[in-house]
Amino acid sequence: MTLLFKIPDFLEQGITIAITGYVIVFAALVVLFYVFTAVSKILLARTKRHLAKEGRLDQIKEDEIQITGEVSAAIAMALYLHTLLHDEESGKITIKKISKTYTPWSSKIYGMSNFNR
Amino acid sequence: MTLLFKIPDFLEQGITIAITGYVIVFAALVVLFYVFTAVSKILLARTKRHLAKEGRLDQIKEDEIQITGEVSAAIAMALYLHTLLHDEESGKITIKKISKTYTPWSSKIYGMSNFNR
Amino acid sequence: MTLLFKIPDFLEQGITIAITGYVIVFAALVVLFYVFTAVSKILLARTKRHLAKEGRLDQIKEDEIQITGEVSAAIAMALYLHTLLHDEESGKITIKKISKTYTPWSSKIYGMSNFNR
Amino acid sequence: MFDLKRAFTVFGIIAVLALMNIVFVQNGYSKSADGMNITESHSKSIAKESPMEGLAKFISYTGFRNARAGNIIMILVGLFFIFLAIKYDYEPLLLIPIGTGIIIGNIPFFQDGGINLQLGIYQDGSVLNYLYYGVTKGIYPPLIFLGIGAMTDFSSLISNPKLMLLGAAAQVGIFLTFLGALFLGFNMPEAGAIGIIGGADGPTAIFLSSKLANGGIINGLETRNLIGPIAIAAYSYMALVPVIQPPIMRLLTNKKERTIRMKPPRAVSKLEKVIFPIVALILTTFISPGALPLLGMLFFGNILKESGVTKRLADTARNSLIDIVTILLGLTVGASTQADVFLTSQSILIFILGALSFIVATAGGVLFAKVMNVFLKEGSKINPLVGAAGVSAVPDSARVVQTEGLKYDPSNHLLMHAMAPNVAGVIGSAVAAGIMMSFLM
Amino acid sequence: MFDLKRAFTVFGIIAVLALMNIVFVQNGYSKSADGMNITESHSKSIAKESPMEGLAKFISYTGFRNARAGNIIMILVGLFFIFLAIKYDYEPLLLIPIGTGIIIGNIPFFQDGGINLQLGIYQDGSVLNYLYYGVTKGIYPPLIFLGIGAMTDFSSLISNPKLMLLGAAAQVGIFLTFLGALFLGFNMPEAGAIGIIGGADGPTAIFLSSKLANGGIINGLETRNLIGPIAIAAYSYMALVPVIQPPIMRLLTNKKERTIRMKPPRAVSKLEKVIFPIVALILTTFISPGALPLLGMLFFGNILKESGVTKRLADTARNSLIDIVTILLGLTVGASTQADVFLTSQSILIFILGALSFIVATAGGVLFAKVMNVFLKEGSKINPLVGAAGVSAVPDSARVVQTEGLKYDPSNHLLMHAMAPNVAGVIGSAVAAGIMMSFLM
Amino acid sequence: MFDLKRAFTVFGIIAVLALMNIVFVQNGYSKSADGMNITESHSKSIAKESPMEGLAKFISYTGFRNARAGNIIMILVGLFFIFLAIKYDYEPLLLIPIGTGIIIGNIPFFQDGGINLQLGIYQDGSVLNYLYYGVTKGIYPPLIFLGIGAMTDFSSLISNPKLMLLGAAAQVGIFLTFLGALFLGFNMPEAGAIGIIGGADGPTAIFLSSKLANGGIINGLETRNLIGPIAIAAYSYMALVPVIQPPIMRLLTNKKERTIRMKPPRAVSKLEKVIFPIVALILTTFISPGALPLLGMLFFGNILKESGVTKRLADTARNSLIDIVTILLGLTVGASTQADVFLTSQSILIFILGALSFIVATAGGVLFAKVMNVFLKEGSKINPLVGAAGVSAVPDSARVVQTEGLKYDPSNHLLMHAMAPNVAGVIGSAVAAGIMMSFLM
Ligand code: NA
Ligand code: NA
Ligand code: NA
Repeated sequence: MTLLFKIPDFLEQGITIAITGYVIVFAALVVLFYVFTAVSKILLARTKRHLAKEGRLDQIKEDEIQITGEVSAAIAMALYLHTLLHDEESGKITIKKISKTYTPWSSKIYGMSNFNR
Repeated sequence: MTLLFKIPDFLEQGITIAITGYVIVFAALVVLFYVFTAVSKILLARTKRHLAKEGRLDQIKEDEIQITGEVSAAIAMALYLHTLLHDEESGKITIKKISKTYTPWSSKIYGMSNFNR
Repeated sequence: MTLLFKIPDFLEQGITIAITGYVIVFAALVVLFYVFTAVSKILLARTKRHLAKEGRLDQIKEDEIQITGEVSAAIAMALYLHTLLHDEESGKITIKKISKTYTPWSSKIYGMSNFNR
Repeated sequence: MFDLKRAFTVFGIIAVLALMNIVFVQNGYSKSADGMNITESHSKSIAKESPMEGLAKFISYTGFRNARAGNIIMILVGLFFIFLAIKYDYEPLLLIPIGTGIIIGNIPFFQDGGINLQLGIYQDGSVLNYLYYGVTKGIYPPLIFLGIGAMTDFSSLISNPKLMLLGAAAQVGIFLTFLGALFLGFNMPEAGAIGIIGGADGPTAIFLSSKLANGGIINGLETRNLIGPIAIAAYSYMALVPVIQPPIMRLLTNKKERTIRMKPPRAVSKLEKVIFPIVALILTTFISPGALPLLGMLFFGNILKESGVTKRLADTARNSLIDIVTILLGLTVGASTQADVFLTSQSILIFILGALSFIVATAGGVLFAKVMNVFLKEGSKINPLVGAAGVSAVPDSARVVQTEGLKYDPSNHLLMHAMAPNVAGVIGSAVAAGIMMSFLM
Repeated sequence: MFDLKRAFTVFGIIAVLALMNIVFVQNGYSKSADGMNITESHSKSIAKESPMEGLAKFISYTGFRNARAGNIIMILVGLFFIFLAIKYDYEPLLLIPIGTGIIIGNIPFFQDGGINLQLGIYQDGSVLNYLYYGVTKGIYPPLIFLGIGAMTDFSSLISNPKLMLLGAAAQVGIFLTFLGALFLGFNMPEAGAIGIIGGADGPTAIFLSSKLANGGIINGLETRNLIGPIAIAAYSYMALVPVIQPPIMRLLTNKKERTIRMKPPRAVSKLEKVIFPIVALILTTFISPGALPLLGMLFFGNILKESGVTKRLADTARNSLIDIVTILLGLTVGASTQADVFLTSQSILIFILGALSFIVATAGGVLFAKVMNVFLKEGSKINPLVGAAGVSAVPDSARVVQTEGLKYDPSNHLLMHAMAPNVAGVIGSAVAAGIMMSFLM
Repeated sequence: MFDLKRAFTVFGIIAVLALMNIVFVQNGYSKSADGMNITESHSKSIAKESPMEGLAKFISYTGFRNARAGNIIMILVGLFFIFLAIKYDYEPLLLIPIGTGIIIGNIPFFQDGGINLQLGIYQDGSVLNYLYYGVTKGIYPPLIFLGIGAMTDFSSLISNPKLMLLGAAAQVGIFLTFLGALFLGFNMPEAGAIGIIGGADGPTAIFLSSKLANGGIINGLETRNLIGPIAIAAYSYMALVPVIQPPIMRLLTNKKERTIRMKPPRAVSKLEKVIFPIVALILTTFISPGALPLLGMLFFGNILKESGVTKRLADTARNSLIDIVTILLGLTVGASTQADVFLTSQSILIFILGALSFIVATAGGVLFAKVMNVFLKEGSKINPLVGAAGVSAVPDSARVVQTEGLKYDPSNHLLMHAMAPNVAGVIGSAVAAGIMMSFLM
């Protein structure tokens, strides 16, 4: 770690911390990656074993156990678009609802605004 | 309070506390019991007096004023069973609803999840 | 500020504070009054300018830009009356709902009362 | 059933005898003599005790044994508050927690000889004491104002800003009460705190009294802790607004004035509603920085509401947050009326001053409306009843105006007009509180 | 995919090697020698460090390096709690936060040489430490009781007050456990706190132990901090009520008794429901002022609920407020089981005493019901199974009664009757806690 | 109306004259001379005062009199934040509270001569000061993480764990910014706190700066209180992610890369979703115990959500609880920008470093995705745009990815894939924060 210009001591130590730190962040997420790949495989194997016991394994293809998620992707997309729409809409509804709680912090209105939510 | 074997001083004092304490717990709930039996009677008497004033007492039997609560018991039971059902059902709904708030802590999604609740 | 009877020193100072204070409270709300009258005028002028640019100013009368609010008054009144009605009604509903959460602080009932709100 | 009762009588007689005994013994109770003995017996509690001695000791700790007349009186007051709230629907969200708090704060407990069972609101380490910090440190009121801001619609104010002045006029109650309190011998900061009762605004009253009459030394003057009486007075009279205001309104107006019809307010644009809290926040707190904790939060809440993009925050501020704070505030303010602290002659003076301040404030609003009418041309006149709403006491005083107006013209709805001075009154009394802090702290 | 994995192996091997190394090194870890060195190297942290030294230092801070067997055991316990909650639905609202709290509280961290990274619940300045104040100062339990009051319906109690006595009878578990704890060598205040496990009521147990066994000096006696073990024992056994109670109920009753049918309770008027919490608040706290923080809040919540005019406050108390407190309470009680503090011989004793107390309490309730039946005339007899609900553990013990009852007569629904002693048991154990405070503080 | 206005002019002129006067006088205002006089006059406040003197004194307390250029600048900044939030919908839940907080924190008030009116956030006893504890003690961020955990769905991460690495890669912004800050002369702990801006995660930034740059002595080094500038920088750039990221994303990718389509993720079972937070909690905090307060709470929240048996707790955590904390956090972080504390040269440096860190982080994510593609076989390649989401800034950076992706292929929805690194980025920066604490505290 020899640079062209002289760097102060504390900066050198800083570089140590930075490198070590970045490596550890990676390590943490790599470990998570490995563990979760493993967990998913174990769960899949368990499901297969269960199905095998019940003698239904041959009826079902690998693909069907591990659903590709196209459907869920479609749903997610629909939800996303819905959210975008919803957002603006909710803005409007907010205003309407607010105009409705006309009188302010009456204890009676307290009750009402609560009731209407 | 002489026991067969020698008990240390603090244990003797403990026994005092235990006996006194248990008596007082009983006393507290006995007092509540008496008071509430009395309150109920007074309220019943008041209702009767009101009815008498209006000249409707003879039309109504004691039993009808003090509803036996068979109906309320039936309702309670229905609710209990409903709860049991509901519980599992609510579990399912939870999952569905959660899967709906797809993207996480967006301020926009904040708004949405709030809107949908 | 000479009164007929002798008032103690601190009371004289109190009078100073009272007068100054009351003047300032007025000043604060007078400033707000002026500013908001101005803000409203500026916003109105801006709206007119926009309309003028689009060449639609002559089509619209002053009155229409600055809606007299008869409608909003009517709505408010309806809401007010609605509130009055609602209040009593909500009282009734409260009781009904309460009788429904029959069993108390079960974790299971926790979930249920939440679910039903 | 009858058999069972007989069996219970064994227990019952023990209990009743014990209680009787206590009640009678208590009449001869003297702090110096008897109290010492109990303390002594307590300090020996580690020593041997027979069951009867244990029972006797326990009895010395019961409420029956430690109750004073003051406790019983205050408990009755608490019950009365609860009764008012349930029976007449007078500000139940305030009176139920305060009423219950009064009862809880006046359950008698043993505290002689420096023994601290951590029960009372003034005892270190008790739950009530921890929750009471929110009152003594002035934390709850700004949070209440946050929620209020998030539920207040300033439209009526924006559409007819001149009605704002009625909200200023009614604050005369604050300053006259301040003078009255000085006259009755309260010192400067105390008088300032008492004056704010005339603002007819609970959180403002608690906030200012926590700063000016908290039992500490304020600006060189030793003050008494008057938070409890001031808060109770403010809330009591706010709940009683439908009783206090109508006679004064009738006294100061004639039938012709009471039937004046006002032009319906214009519609207010969304932009105006967004600009209002921002501008009002900056202007009012520049003029009276002492009002910052209250008005800063009030307008912050209103920005959350009107911005249209923070609906979920506004919802929480005006629901869970304000509810939680209301519960804790009401409970602890109620409990702070522990008889030995609360039942004093100055509490009575505070209640008298408070009643006067509400009357003066109402009169101030009504009369100023009449003054304004002198300058206003026909068709723009203000119905002077509307002036009464300037005291704040939101929204009850606006409702009173509406009700009174309908009595003399069943088709003249004044509610919308009354909302403007009503809301302005809140701003006005918060500004006044800030001024008091500047002058007196 | 396969290619990518190969690439990751570079990282993977570094990580795994490092971890392996740590785990092995740790076995030879000694606080005196090695610990000092780490501290020393820490104090020099401003000096030069090569990347390898930096990594080494970091590794000395990891959980792998600082873990003790105790941590692993407690983490497994936490996982087991979560498993029980999800799989068997045993009190999930308690066991999930407590279970996760146990895991969080037992993540190992570096704390040698007085270095405070502000992570552990017992380290000043850590978030967990701040949140734990609510436990150690006894603030959370009364707030939980407020929410419980706002969701409890006392109708069954009001309609059949004699069932209240079953709730008193079952408190025998508290007092016998208290004696048992004294016998096993705990001192007076500690024994009082341990006894309350028999009350089968989590918040009450936490409240009393925060007063009597908090590590401070109570009434001249030095106490250990037993809040953690007491709370965990109380909640564990409450979750296990469906396992603990049935055998005892069967042992103490015969088939004829188990099939006794009880008259359906009468309907209760709204007025009675309003009066109940007010009167009960005053009576119980007059008798046992120490119960004020708990019973005051419980009945306050119930007044909010039953008054009918403070619906929004009751809603907030029984939803947001109790949820927030439940989350924080569960988390911190769980985290307070940090292995080095929790895994002691007295914790084991407390667990044994706790189990016995639940058994004794159940037996107490059932047997007292049988005693009452001696005095009750035919037709008014009590099904002694209902007595088991007197332990509180609301509502699980009432459900257990219902389930057991149905086993012997599938049309005999006991749930409604069991609710009365169930709720009375809560009042009873709070009164008992108050008594313990009066005697022992 | 015109008549009335004339009448008001009386008041108006008084007010305007007064204000004019103040503004002009203020220009010649000098702390040493004039300030002293005011203080003197204050200390004599108990003495006699004429109304004019009283008014003069009050004026010396107004915001007009005490305003400095810095206050006005900061108020304009606050207004700009509010404008951005309302007009462009940039993170309104953060910018509205922070913007309003900036205004509130910069309302000028009198504080010469040690007079404490308990108004400013840095004055003992003020409400803002009490609420600010949640920031300075690092309590709010973990509670925010609890709520975030209760609303986060980790499915996308579970279904495609390799995308997790993108969330690690983007944390390069943290460490390079740390070096940059050291280079610019900040000391070690300060530099660590500044670096975390690159984590693009507001609560994490506040948490770490409350530990490392809080104005106290950290590991032997005196630090300045940089919580305000760091928090404002982090939130500002998070709000500006849609402005900052796209140019960098375009610069580092070619059209072919930007149109890569990715396989839709597989469905994730409920069991996997329950196991994930538990395992991730244990693993990440064993590796970096310093991340415990943040990641412990994040995964605790997620367990509440995914367990399926604690729905009501999860609901409260992700609604009332997070909302209340968001309001208080935003308000106090905003108010902490009081001009005299905030407008310093280091704040400017922090803003420059912050901007660079976001750029570096984005580049890090995108470039690492390209590196991964070298090892991945055809059909499994990652669209490098997705790498930009690794900075966290949830969910805005994921939305940016989606928007950018659609520009080059209107049917290529990248949102779901971007969620994985987005969420991983949060974990990554919390781990990094823990590492910083281990090294620097
Ligand atoms: Na007012
Ligand atoms: Na119990
Ligand atoms: Na990040």
